[in-house]
Amino acid sequence: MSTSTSPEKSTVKEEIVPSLPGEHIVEIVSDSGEGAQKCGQSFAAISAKMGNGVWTVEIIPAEIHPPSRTIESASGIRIRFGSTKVTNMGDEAELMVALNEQVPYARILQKAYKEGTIMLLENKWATDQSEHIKTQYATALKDFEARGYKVIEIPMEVECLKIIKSARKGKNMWVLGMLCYIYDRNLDIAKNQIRHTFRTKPEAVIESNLLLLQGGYDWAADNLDFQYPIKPMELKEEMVVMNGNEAVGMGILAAGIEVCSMYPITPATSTSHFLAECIENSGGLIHQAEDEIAAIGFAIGSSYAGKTAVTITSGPGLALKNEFIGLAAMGEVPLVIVDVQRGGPSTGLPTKVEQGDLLAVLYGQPGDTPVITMAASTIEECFHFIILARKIAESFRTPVVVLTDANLATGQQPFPRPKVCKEWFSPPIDQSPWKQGVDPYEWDEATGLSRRPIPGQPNGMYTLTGLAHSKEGKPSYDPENNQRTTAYRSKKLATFKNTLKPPEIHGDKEGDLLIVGWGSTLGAIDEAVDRVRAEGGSVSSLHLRFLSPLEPGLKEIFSCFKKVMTIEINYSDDVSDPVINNDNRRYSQLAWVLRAKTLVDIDCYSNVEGQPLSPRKIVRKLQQELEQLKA
Amino acid sequence: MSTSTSPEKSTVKEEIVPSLPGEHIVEIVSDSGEGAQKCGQSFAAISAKMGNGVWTVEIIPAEIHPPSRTIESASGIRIRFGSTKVTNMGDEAELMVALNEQVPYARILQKAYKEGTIMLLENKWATDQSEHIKTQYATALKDFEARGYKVIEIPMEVECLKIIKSARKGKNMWVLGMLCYIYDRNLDIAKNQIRHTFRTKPEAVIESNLLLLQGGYDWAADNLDFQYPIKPMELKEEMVVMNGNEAVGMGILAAGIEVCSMYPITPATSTSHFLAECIENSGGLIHQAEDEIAAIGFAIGSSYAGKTAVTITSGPGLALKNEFIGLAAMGEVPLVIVDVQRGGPSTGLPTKVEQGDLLAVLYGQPGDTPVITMAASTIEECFHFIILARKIAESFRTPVVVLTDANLATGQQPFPRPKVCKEWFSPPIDQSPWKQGVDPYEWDEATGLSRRPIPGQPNGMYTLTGLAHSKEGKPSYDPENNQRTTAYRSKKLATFKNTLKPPEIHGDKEGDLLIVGWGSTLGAIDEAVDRVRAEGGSVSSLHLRFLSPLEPGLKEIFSCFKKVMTIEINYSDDVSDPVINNDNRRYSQLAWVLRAKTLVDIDCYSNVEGQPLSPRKIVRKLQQELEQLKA
Amino acid sequence: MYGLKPDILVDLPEKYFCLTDYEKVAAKWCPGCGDYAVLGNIQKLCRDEQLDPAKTVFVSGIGCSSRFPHYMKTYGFHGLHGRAFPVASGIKWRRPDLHVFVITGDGDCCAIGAGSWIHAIRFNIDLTVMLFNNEIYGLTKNQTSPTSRMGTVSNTTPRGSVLPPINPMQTTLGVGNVSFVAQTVDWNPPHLYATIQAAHRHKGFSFVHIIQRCPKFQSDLVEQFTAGKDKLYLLTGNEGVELDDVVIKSFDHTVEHDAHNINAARSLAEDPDNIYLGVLYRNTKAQRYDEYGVHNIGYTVEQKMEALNSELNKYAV
Amino acid sequence: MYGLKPDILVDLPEKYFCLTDYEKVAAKWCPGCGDYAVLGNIQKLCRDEQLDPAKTVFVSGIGCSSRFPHYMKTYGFHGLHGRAFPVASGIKWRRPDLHVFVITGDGDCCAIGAGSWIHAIRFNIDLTVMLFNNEIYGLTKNQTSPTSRMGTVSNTTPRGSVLPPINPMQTTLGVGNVSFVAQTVDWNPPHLYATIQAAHRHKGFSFVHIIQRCPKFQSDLVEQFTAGKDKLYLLTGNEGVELDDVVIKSFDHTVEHDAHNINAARSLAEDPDNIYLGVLYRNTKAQRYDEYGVHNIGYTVEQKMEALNSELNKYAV
Ligand SMILES: Cc1ncc(C[n+]2csc(CCOP(=O)(O)OP(=O)(O)O)c2C)c(N)n1
Ligand SMILES: Cc1ncc(C[n+]2csc(CCOP(=O)(O)OP(=O)(O)O)c2C)c(N)n1
Ligand code: SF4
Ligand code: SF4
Ligand SMILES: [Mg+2]
Ligand SMILES: [Mg+2]
Repeated sequence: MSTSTSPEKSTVKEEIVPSLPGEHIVEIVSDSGEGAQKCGQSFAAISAKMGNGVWTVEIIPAEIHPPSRTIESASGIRIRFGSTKVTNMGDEAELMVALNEQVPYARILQKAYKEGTIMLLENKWATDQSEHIKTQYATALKDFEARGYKVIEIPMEVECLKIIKSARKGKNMWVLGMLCYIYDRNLDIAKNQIRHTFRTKPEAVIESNLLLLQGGYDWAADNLDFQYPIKPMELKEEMVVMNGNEAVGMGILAAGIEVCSMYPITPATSTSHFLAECIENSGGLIHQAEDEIAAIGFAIGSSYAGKTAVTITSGPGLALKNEFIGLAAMGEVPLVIVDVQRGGPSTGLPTKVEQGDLLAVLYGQPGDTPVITMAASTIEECFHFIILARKIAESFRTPVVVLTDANLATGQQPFPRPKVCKEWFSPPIDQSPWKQGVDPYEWDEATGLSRRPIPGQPNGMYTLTGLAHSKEGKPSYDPENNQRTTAYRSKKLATFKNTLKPPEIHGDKEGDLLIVGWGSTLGAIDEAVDRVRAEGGSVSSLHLRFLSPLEPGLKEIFSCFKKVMTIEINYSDDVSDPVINNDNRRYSQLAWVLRAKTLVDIDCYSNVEGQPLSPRKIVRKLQQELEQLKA
Repeated sequence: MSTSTSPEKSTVKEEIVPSLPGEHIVEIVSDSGEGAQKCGQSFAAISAKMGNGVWTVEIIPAEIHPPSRTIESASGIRIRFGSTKVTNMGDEAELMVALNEQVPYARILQKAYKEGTIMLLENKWATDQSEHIKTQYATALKDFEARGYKVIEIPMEVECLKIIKSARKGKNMWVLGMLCYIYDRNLDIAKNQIRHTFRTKPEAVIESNLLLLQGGYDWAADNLDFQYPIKPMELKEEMVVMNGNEAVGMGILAAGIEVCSMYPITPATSTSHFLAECIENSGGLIHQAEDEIAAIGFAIGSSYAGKTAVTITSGPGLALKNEFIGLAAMGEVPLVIVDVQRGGPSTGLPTKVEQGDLLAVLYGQPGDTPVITMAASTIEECFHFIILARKIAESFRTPVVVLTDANLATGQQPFPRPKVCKEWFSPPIDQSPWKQGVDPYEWDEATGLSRRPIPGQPNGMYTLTGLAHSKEGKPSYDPENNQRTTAYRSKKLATFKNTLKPPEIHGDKEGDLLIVGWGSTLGAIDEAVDRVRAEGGSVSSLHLRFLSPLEPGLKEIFSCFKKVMTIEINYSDDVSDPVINNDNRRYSQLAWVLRAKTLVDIDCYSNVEGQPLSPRKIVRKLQQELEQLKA
Repeated sequence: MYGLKPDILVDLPEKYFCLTDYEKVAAKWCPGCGDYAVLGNIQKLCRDEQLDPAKTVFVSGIGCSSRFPHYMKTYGFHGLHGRAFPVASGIKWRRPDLHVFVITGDGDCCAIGAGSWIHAIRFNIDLTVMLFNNEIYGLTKNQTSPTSRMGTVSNTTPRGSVLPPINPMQTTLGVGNVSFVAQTVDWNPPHLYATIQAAHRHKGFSFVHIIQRCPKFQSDLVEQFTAGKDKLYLLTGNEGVELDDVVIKSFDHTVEHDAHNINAARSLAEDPDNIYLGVLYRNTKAQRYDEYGVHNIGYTVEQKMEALNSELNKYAV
Repeated sequence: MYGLKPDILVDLPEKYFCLTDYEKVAAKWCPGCGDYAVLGNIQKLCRDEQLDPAKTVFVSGIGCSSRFPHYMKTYGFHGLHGRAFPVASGIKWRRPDLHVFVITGDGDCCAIGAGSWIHAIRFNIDLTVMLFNNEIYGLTKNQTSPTSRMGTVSNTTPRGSVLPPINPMQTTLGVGNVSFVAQTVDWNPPHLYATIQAAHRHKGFSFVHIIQRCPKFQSDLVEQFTAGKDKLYLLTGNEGVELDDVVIKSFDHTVEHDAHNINAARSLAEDPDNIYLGVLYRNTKAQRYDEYGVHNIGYTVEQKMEALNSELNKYAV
């Protein structure tokens, strides 16, 4: 294929063959600050409004302001969209837009492209004043072609300057127009989207962005000789589109939670940005505490006083909350804790995805601290699980942890608009007189459950304490009392587990290989399993939502497969390393828990590359495993 | 048997039959502040000096100053001693001394006595001015006899007042004298012990205490008609006697550690009391930080600068240190962390024993945080493990956690005097020029090990960071780099594990039942196993010192037994509870880890009663298990 | 009522709370511990102010003093070491109807709790805070605290501590938005009572520094405190505490002090020689975070549903 | 040397350190970020004071500003959010030979780090501390910080923050044993340089409050700061910073100030209208914890063995 440095008619003739029919993966990358994300988010929203399935992954630079035209500077977005439901980020992109020739390398490192990926590249660098830049551009161009990308050089800056004075802020909307042409997006919807995006800006800004959109569209129509129309689909029900952090925020509103107590930490913080805008309209407030310990302490105070609160954090913050989680479990305070997992250990990879906090949530607190733990696998679940978590927390008088991750947090996905119902919302606090003679921890022998008095309730006065205590709430050093009360607290998990159903299996109920996953990998795993099953592979998958207690019946399910393996985004030792063997291998986190639980020799496949898993990667692993099982 | 309220010749004739030949268990209980502990500690020291095996357990009130003559007020000590080595607290006591009739109830709750236990009871309450007290006394007396205790009422106060003006401070030494007569202790040794105990006090105090000792001895000789001489043994080697917290402190001196950074917390604090007295003579210092986070941060700073430090804490403090433990693992800073476990969760039972922090240490940190973890099983190991931990920490460039517990912390035991050797002590910090071209994290491919530059070393300059980093120490967001470097840090555990030998088995290498333990339960488990083996039971035991990585070869060892079971002092669900079944049962902490590791169906027997395990309790459990295995 | 104190009447008017409505189990501090006096006076204050026990919450950390809530027949929260402030703030923020008291020790507040202490002062939520300063860690048995005087001999500093103490009043007065700072001693019950009363009545974060005797571990301090009557200065002035003349006369010295003058307050707080009792500082205009905390309280479920729906609309496809 | 600055000479006298000995990789802050100026001046200071890079350690927390150590070719410790003080203290306590600098942000120091901040002031260890106050959380992208002015619009307070800010100098001056407090701005390089130099030369905990521009998230503040030249007062006096006359003349106003007068220092710190640059407070007599930290350093293994043996003797049977 040839490249053009002028706005002549492009010569690309070949059709773009997507990995899967009826869908495409597009990436837009630019220097941080050039608005690639806004462009992509708008494109995703437009596609969702056209009824298409959509999944986005944000490409976020780790530095606040990395030097431009570098790998570190790459900021952008991937959009996978198509005429059916899209559940994950997919494999390599079919098409990408790059605002300079350096930023794509950030994604090349992540193996985001393949031979044949179309690259729409800003060509202004070819004629830059700086010799150095010119050379960089030429070198990269050669490299791209060597990698088999189909590069189309596009005079974005030149074209934009025909419309506006400075192209830096605006090029993104021109690109959006270009993409709208390529994928045959409905321009009316696109224009409305722009109006929405810039709704707080002056009318002039909206106008010029609309012109840019049209400009990009027209230029593409005139100059590109290919298109890949994605069929719009009829929307059968009302849909919403948002990212996981927004969904968590919506869930908080829907749970009727009035206090979100937090300390900023990536990638959890944007939930509080969302809430800061709207929770006050819902009779709630955000409390930004002085640190994570105070944040959870404040939340526990609020919960104790009847206003069940939520605290939101990520790994390093979670580490600080352990002591208070222990108190909440011991004092039986309902509380919702959201942990948006990021790359660890320590500060780690703050903007990248990992599922590395599972064990820390399950076992991080000294002493016996049963904590109900669930993990959302989709953005929709981010919403519904918060509602559920608040209910469980209050019914079981316990802290509940909801795990999400950086992938869910920033990814966008359409899902059916939740039908708001009254039962989701926490009822007003009970201030009626407490029944005299009933103790503040009147544990039910069979279930471990008890009702709690709320300050303000006459007759209910008691002192909550982290010390071992009797059912009256009094400190007790009696050995038998400690044994019994610890058992009550533990029993609540068994009681809760009895309300759960065994998880559903995706695929056959027996076979060669069963994949177990949890959290944001759901879509990628299921898609990979479907692909391999389509080739005749005997593989099924199962995705856990409850991690503590685990959903029931796992051992029976596992026993129907020759091999069981978890797929997770966290660390496990590689058995092919000479120093690693079966006796010293450290397993993935869920695999470890399931091994202890079921005594099945559960293998794991995982990595800590900070990236969502692509179906292709999983497909390869599945094929390999199936082959080995045959041998 | 009869009771006497006057100093007439006691009429006890029966011999006191100890549980095991050649040894006795004595308890001394009093109101907090009456010095029962000092009396018992002196008695233990005297016995140790006579070559006897000794094990003490302190009885510590949970309140600072509980009301006197109440259960809460009980303060005291148990001493098990005999002509052979004593490794645990034993079963019920043969004899007890009580300074009032209420405090024994605290121990009756713990099932510390049996039918036939001799009770030497202060009788002044019989004639107290208060009618209430007189009645209490009479009631208790009846109750004691109903329980089958052989009560001997003793006019302690009256006798002491013959020697000193106020009996409150002094009765304890009179009791010591009485015990010295009963057990035929060497009075010269006893007197030297008193001189040592009161060495900082004026001569007059020493004199009156010596008189009290002699008084108690003489009174007993004149009035008691029984004795149970415990044979003194020849000391084959030099011995020392101390409690576990002192042993940890000694270990810190012996490791050459110059900085102990801590925040007070029961039951860990007394290590710092010990060190505060003496570490300055050894070129070291105690830093009492503003909280536990600052304490470990300060220790890490010191370690980073070449002075490997130790930080000491207990459960609630450990919970706060997790974030910094993650940084130490990520930045590869050598550091020793001692966790003296107490009853949990939360504030729990601060003065009582539990082994409830294992999972929190192993898995408490978000992300993949490999931390080498060991647990001392004896007071001697408390000493040696600190020396070892410092060495491992430096060789493997990693934090090392040493677990002990409240039982070890306050229990006293003689052990061979360590032969101080140069190699234990940390060498002076290296300030020679760092080899140019060597990176600060030049990981060895095979082992994951690397050498670290210490500030002051020319050419070694680097920045330690908790962010994912390259071998140069530079932040790196490269996926492949994160995978590789996480693997290096993990690999150090495998490398370390390869230096370990499989644990030794106590008893046969195959059989019906294998008991696995860790920490302070060693002596009780082994003794119980010995007793059951003596009856022909097919049971062996195995005690783990390394919990992460686990010692090698466990699966093979376990496979030689019909059943494997851990015995621990922490929580596990009771399968006999109707709501608990094999699918929802929560296991003891080590059992859980071993299940995941070996996939063997490991059972567990545990409780959270805050007490050391008695051999008898274990024996019963073993017998029961063996019977079931037969059926 | 025939001159009888209501406490000893059998038939009480509805909703009248007597002392016994606040008294729970007998406290278990050491004999002579200053904490007893505070407990008794607080119970009295609750009675006199007729605080509904069901609407009253005592929040504490961990320490001897922090056992306090267990001895009150009100709601209580005996939480974690150093963390009483965030818990109490969380309780009060959306529950303006509750009377929230904070009990903390010198280790609890000034060591592990220092960060939250500083921020609680700034938040200026309507809490009545009592810092029991015995200049030592009591519960853990005699370790040096940040408020221990230089040279303090304790289990962790057997050769004497090497740093000058943190002065809690000085530090509190150094935080912007400070609202109320007072000082009293446990062994002068009328003054103790009146000071806590003034603190309770002040709307905002009312910080009372209580010099507390710990005969167990700071026995020399007891003497120093109690013997040193002539070191005690009673603050008088408009903004002082309400005291009987007898009490005032029992002081050797009084000092006229304007509690609105922060510089004067600081000088008093920092005087190394004398102890000033009463309200050192009072600022009723300081911003109150709890006023923000309740500005939108009490939405109905319907209102919340509407808000959610309108938010969902924004994300509708 | 023929009038040439040593930096540009090829052959240098042994052990003479040039600027390049302190410069590592190019910093990655936003264009116009105030952090750049501090970095450059610190490198210059290190060179001028001829601090051996191998003996110099920069310790930080987490934040934009806390990236600093990565840009210095010295030893560095980029630790945890809010925890630079204990780490730096631990480094310095037994290593008097090291020059230890602390870099912290307003969130890092005044929010999550507040407890350790207060205690670090009290410990008064010889650390040179630079608080980069941009009145915002930079790294996490625009959240209100404890030092944000009331009404600050940010991602967490879109309708404006509701509390008055913590004033870091006021708070520092409120902690007993405070030793050195100075203030400067990032956009006046000579003053910045001279202030940090004075801090570095002061023995003890030298706290420099740097008003720092964050064009990314506090762009209106930039104007307020830079436009407000007439709000800037230069402090002069014996204990001030060493400045060229040109620099002094560049100020519209100067104020004679006695840095030993803590009350005067507080008044300056608390002035709501004007910004005073220079040393506000200096106390060379404050107790230093690091002096205690090194009193028994350097024992040989033999001495340690002896101490252990004598301890074991006490426990011998
Ligand atoms: C996280 C944590 N660290 C340490 C402790 C141990 N601890 C309990 S109370 C206390 C200090 C008590 O001193 P203070 O606050 O002055 O109260 P006082 O007992 O003197 O009233 C400490 C260190 C704890 N319970 N939790
Ligand atoms: C325990 C923990 N909590 C939260 C964070 C997230 N975090 C990183 S930097 C920062 C605040 C940065 O603000 P500031 O200290 O003012 O530094 P600046 O970026 O403005 O220089 C926060 C909250 C973290 N890294 N660790
Ligand atoms: S130790 Fe001190 S503070 Fe604690 S109860 Fe006893 S006297 Fe009171
Ligand atoms: S966000 Fe602000 S503080 Fe951070 S680098 Fe950018 S300008 Fe500097
Ligand atoms: Mg105290
Ligand atoms: Mg900042």
